[in-house]
Amino acid sequence: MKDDQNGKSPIVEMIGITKQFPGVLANDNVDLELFPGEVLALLGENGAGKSTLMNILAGLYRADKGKILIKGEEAEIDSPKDAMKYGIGMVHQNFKLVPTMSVAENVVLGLDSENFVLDLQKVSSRIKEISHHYNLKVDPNSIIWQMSVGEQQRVEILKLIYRGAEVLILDEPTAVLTPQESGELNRIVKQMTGEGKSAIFITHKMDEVMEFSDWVRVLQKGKLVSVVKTEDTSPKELSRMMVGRDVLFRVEKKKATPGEVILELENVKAMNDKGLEALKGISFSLRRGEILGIAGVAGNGQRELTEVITGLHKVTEGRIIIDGKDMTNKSPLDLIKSGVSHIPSDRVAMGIVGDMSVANNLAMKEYRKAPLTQHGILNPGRILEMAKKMISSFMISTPAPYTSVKFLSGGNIQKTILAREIGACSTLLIAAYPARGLDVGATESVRKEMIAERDGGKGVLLVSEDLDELMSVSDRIAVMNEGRIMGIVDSAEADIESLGLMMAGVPMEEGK
Amino acid sequence: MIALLASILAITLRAGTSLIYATIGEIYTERSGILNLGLEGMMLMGAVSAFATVYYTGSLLLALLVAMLTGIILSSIHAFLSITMRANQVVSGLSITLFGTGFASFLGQRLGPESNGHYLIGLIGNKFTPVKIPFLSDLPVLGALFNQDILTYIVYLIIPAAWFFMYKTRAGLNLRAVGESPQTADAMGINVFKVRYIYTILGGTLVALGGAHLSLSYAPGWTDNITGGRGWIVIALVIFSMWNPSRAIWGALLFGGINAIQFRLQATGTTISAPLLNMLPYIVTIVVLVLMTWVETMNKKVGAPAALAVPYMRGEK
Amino acid sequence: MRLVFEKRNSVSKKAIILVPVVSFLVSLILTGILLIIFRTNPFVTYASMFVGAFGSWINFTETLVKAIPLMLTGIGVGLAFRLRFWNIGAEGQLVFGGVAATWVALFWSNFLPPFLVLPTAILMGIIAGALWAGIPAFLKVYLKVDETLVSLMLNYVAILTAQGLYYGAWIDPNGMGFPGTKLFPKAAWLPRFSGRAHVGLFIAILLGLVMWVVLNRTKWGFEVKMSGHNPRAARVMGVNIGKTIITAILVSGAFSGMAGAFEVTAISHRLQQGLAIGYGYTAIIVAWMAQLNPIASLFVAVLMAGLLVGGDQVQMMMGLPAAMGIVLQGMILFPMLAGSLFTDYRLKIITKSTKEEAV
Amino acid sequence: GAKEQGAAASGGAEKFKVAFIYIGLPGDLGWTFEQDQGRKMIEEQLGDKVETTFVENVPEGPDASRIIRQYAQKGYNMIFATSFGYMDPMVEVAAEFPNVYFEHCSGYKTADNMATYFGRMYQARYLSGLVAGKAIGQGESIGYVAAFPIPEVVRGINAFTIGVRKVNPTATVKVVWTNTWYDPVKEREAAVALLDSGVKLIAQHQDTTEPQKAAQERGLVSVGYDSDMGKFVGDSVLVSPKWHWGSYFVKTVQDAINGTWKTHSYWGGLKDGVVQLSDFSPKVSQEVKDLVGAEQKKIIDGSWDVFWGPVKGQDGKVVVADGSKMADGDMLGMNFLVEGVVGSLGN
Ligand SMILES: Nc1ncnc2c1ncn2[C@@H]1O[C@H](COP(=O)(O)OP(=O)(O)OP(=O)(O)O)[C@@H](O)[C@H]1O
Ligand SMILES: Nc1ncnc2c1ncn2[C@@H]1O[C@H](COP(=O)(O)OP(=O)(O)OP(=O)(O)O)[C@@H](O)[C@H]1O
Ligand SMILES: [Mg+2]
Ligand SMILES: [Mg+2]
Repeated sequence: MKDDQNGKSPIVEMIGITKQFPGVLANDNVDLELFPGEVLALLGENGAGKSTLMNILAGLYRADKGKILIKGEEAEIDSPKDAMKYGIGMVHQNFKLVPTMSVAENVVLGLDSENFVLDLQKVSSRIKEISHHYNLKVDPNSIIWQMSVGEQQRVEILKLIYRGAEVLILDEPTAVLTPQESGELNRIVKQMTGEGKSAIFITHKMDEVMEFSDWVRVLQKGKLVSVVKTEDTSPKELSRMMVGRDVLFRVEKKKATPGEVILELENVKAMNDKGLEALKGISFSLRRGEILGIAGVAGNGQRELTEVITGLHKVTEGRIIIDGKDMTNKSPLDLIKSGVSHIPSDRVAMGIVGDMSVANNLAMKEYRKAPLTQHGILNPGRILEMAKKMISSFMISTPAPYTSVKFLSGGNIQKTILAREIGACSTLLIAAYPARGLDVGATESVRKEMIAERDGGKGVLLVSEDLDELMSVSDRIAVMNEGRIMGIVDSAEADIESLGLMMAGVPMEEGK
Repeated sequence: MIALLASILAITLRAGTSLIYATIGEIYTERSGILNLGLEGMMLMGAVSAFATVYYTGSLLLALLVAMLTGIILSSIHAFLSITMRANQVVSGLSITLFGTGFASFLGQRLGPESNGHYLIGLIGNKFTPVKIPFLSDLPVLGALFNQDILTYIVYLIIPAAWFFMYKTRAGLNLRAVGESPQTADAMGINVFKVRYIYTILGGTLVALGGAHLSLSYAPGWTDNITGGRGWIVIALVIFSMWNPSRAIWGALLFGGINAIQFRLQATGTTISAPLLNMLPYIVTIVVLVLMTWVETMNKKVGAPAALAVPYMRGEK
Repeated sequence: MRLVFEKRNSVSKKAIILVPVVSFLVSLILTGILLIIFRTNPFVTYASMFVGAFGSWINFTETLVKAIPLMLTGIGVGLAFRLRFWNIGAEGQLVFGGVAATWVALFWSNFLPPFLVLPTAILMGIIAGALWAGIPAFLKVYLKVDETLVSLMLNYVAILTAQGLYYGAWIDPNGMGFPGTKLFPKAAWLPRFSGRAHVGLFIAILLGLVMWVVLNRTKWGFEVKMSGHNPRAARVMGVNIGKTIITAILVSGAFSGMAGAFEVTAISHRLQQGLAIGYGYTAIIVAWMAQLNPIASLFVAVLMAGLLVGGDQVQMMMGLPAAMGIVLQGMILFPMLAGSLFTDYRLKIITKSTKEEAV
Repeated sequence: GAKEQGAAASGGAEKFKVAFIYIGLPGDLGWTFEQDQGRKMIEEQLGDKVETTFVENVPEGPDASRIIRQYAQKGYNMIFATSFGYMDPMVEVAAEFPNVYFEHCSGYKTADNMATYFGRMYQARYLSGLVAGKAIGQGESIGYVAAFPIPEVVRGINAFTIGVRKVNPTATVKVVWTNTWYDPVKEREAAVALLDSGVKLIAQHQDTTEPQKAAQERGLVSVGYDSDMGKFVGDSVLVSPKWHWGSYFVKTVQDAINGTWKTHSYWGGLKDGVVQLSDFSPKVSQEVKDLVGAEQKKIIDGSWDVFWGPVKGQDGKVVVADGSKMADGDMLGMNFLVEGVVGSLGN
């Protein structure tokens, strides 16, 4: 048994884990150690094998080779149930929640320890206790599909605590969270490790790694390439370990040269799916050659905002003017035709058709026009040709252009969407959380592409929760709170505090 | 008027019993994410096996058990094909219907005594008869509820029990999760395969009981095609009940009730054409579903289990 | 030791050919066992089934007669299923198509020039089938009403409507009160080319090919694919999902309606009993076995028709009850279904010690 | 027995091969059952000279044509098609096989090698109506579960009603249409609806015994049809008008063997024994039996028949005037209901 230099012995050891997927060696003889009370950060590019390794530990996948020791003893983990017995719980990258059920129901799902006749009242009060203890705001009676991603994330954590997990595996938990929420989460993890629990943390955000982890392990193409103590390394070094080159955290950009107004919203109001007013009179304008960032905690109307501009959502009042034309409540197709592109927030559900090939997904905007369609007939050869070009210019890593896009990793799915949308964009690019879940390398390229679009004379609307990203990429930042714009600031003059205040609902005049 | 209502209620309940058994069975199956279109065949097999048993042994209880066993066997085939072999559930179900329809008819022609040319048709066996519940059966109109056979009384128990099990117990929660999101259920330590097997087979058992009710009580005896397409109606009733066992009764009552009413209308000598009246149950079912859906969508209630008819394999997108 | 299914890297070419062949053999063996139990020689039975369906040209034409409606409804149903629209109303759409064609043949013949009677009848059949399918489509798109139930219920309504007509209003006045309309005028007869096999075959084949091209080489086909696989994404990409569903389902119903029109104009030459004999349901099997591919549907339809025709031989030649023919149809499908897994997966045997694989 | 022979014996000495096309199962206790009884009688009476086979559950319409043709191709000498829906297919095939004899039940199209056969069931129905009319109180009503409004069924309802009203002038017959020939559950439901409306007796024109069973469960009596349903249901079935095809089958097959067969349209009645009244249930009194016997005699000796005037329609208007006889052709296309029937043809 190995020992930490502090004399602690690892609670979890994975030794020589190998996992082969058809055609890919996802994990190649990987070792891992986790010590009680510590946080291990697992890093790696998209597709490096992080999720696979953790899925093995959580019992969802089965390793081809290798063994797992828990508290020094060899453990047979054949199912998530087994893992739970060993106190291992995982928050998956794609949430494992039943959308039509309530929080309480999701929390007790699959638990044998509950009474056969469920006492949801009791569960609710236990949930409230936990929420109180960790300061996690969750209403046990809410239905999952009506909750924001941040709230859903909290439910996932709650599930683990409820089950008494000792080892928490968090697969990119902050990818979908606001800075505030991420802070909250990290605080909770700190609190838990303080209570003797330990955690494995997968993330692409270097500052989080530096701030919250004790150890870092880096995977590259399935292999473990380095193990370092966090205090002995730096973000720059970590990125180099992952990608094999230096990565720019702050993309460079020239000063903006805004042209004529391309998008104008006049007092736009809209309802959300639940029938409540989500946009309460939004007005702003965006010029060509400019990136307008939309900051705010998710669930404050950002989704509705992007969707009214792209025609997916009805406006109840107000006007939307694009390139001088009134486009209020026009169909998505009309907006596509006027050159509006859209990188949706939920990339798998709204951005791609998973069962169709990468090439077809790349063609999903251009197929209506020549040269892909002539006299109403699609030309698959031309589609393939175009796809190949896009795949190489956007460096999309796919086995073949005709591979189903669902088999690509998150980063590459996002690149596919980006390639398509940028290809079709002539006036306006609406990008919602475009770098979410991407590794540092991919994030860098996405940001660069957006700036390139701006420099190409298009207007870019960038919705993000990452204030760093907003401040480095956009030219101006509008802050949304409860369906209103709290204020618009020049990003050069913006500071985190005042943005944070506005995000919390304090309008600009009062804040300043 | 009261007598008319009572008689419509009585016949509707009797006619509805087999539909309710099968509807609840299929609701449970579909809730686990498995679509079983083999109902028609399974009901027929349940009916023929139950009647053959009662004819030879005289034991109604044994007949029910044999029918259940038949349901278990047939639904196991469907479960194996659609869960383990991940075959297309629609085709698998239709194959079960083909197989069951044919085999039931075949057995009906082979199981009888030699003196009857080996036919089961026309033979008389033991049957369930209505049992009056004292006092309650004397109530106006509702009295009809309490002059039914045992299998109908069991339905009264099954409906709330099925509802309670599905919405108030741990097992029911797991079941619903498997049908909505097998990925989630799997990650939460629920054995998706096992759950699907269990409820596909449980559902099949109830469906076969529905068939047995036809041959042991409602139309005692075996006649070829005794279900007359009721297996298909059940598919519709499952949708109609929005996958909620407590609503199974309304669909069965509506459908059966309209049928009862149209025959009664004819018996009064109405001049409305018979084909038109015969269509009524189908048309009314559609109309009511449209109205219901309209109300439901305003309430944002949910429909079919999200993973219905989608095979599950761990780690596959 | 455990057995697990492991997804193949790519669909194996060998498997694509081997799997159906092996499954079919397994089917024959299983069914053979059943036949032996009922003291029937399986080899003779299979031989007579095969001969009955494909053994001579004339028998083959009879198989084609059944294959034509299966081809058309199979293609139609397949199109609906591509959109995850569970149209199980092909039976009713077929019947309604037959009713509409009959209407033209009976009542328009005097007003139309003879060469227009047949095309008009078929066109009306197509329109009627489309409209009948349109009901669940509109209800689904505009009111979110479940299409399975509606399309199923409309089958019964269509069949009863047809019955009401040929037993009532449209009954042949010179038919001694027998159910059935009077015979269509010759102008409304779809020509046959051999036996009862009619030119509908060529139209069905042509439409199968056209449908393949439409699905794979046109914008609309592309949109159908997108909408079927991920409607939300398709909407983001500018596809009008409602419109796509409605047009596709109208087309789907049109295919079945055409099948109905062919049945009355080519085969029975009148509207009578025997139009609704389950083509619309068998079409579902056809569509799935063909994996919703219209060209494959053509072949699968011929096979299914062969199975239906051959099934009758089981009783005519082997003296088994008609029911046995149906049992055989079901039995033959089971192993085929089970086998479909092996084109995408292979069986992997994992033992504790080796954790390695066999095939 | 017979079925296996059909396949096995084809190699033997030159037998006269006869095939039957059935709409349902020989075990349906109804229509097909009786046709099959007739087939068995051929085998019994003609013994080694013939070989018979049958195919069951053949849908009416286009499919039938294939089946009939296949028998003709396989060298069957005579083919019986036992339902009206086989008419056109049979005409089509008969034209292709001039050397094969075709017999079609209940149709009206003939050819040189195709004959039709049917029976005057209305005569037996009338007699059963007498029994029914006597079994209920004066002015009470009877329920009649009917399949489809075709002349054969309508004729049956009318004849039955005339019989009922002959002995019970104010009684009525309520008709419910199921639009099915063979849906046991539906037919039962229709019967129950009639029973609930207060009828005192159930009669029917379908191929299952469910309406009879439903009546029995209410402690009421019924009149059967097709075959002697009393055998299967019990004494509550007072009597059943039934088919008896055997004699006709034997004769026509024998004619064909002898080479004396000529095309014909056979419509036999009580006289020929093609239609009969089954044995009475013990519940039927001797007085009623005598009455039926007397009426039966009149019909058999031709001194009276059911649709001889005066016959009044539902609205009370005279349809067949006193002293005139309804022609066979009119009877075959009958499409009105007589006085005393409650219900409509719906067209
Ligand atoms: N279910 C699966 N089937 C087949 N191959 C898979 C599967 N899951 C993962 N892989 C393979 O394993 C490799 C590692 O994937 P994994 O999901 O572990 O990456 P990751 O490091 O989590 O990436 P990301 O940062 O994008 O989440 C992938 O490149 C892929 O080829
Ligand atoms: N069934 C499969 N067959 C082959 N490769 C697969 C399969 N499933 C996944 N992969 C591979 O897995 C890799 C990543 O898979 P995974 O599902 O972990 O992606 P991800 O990055 O976690 O995606 P996301 O986070 O957006 O859901 C991809 O590179 C893909 O090639
Ligand atoms: Mg991952
Ligand atoms: Mg990822």
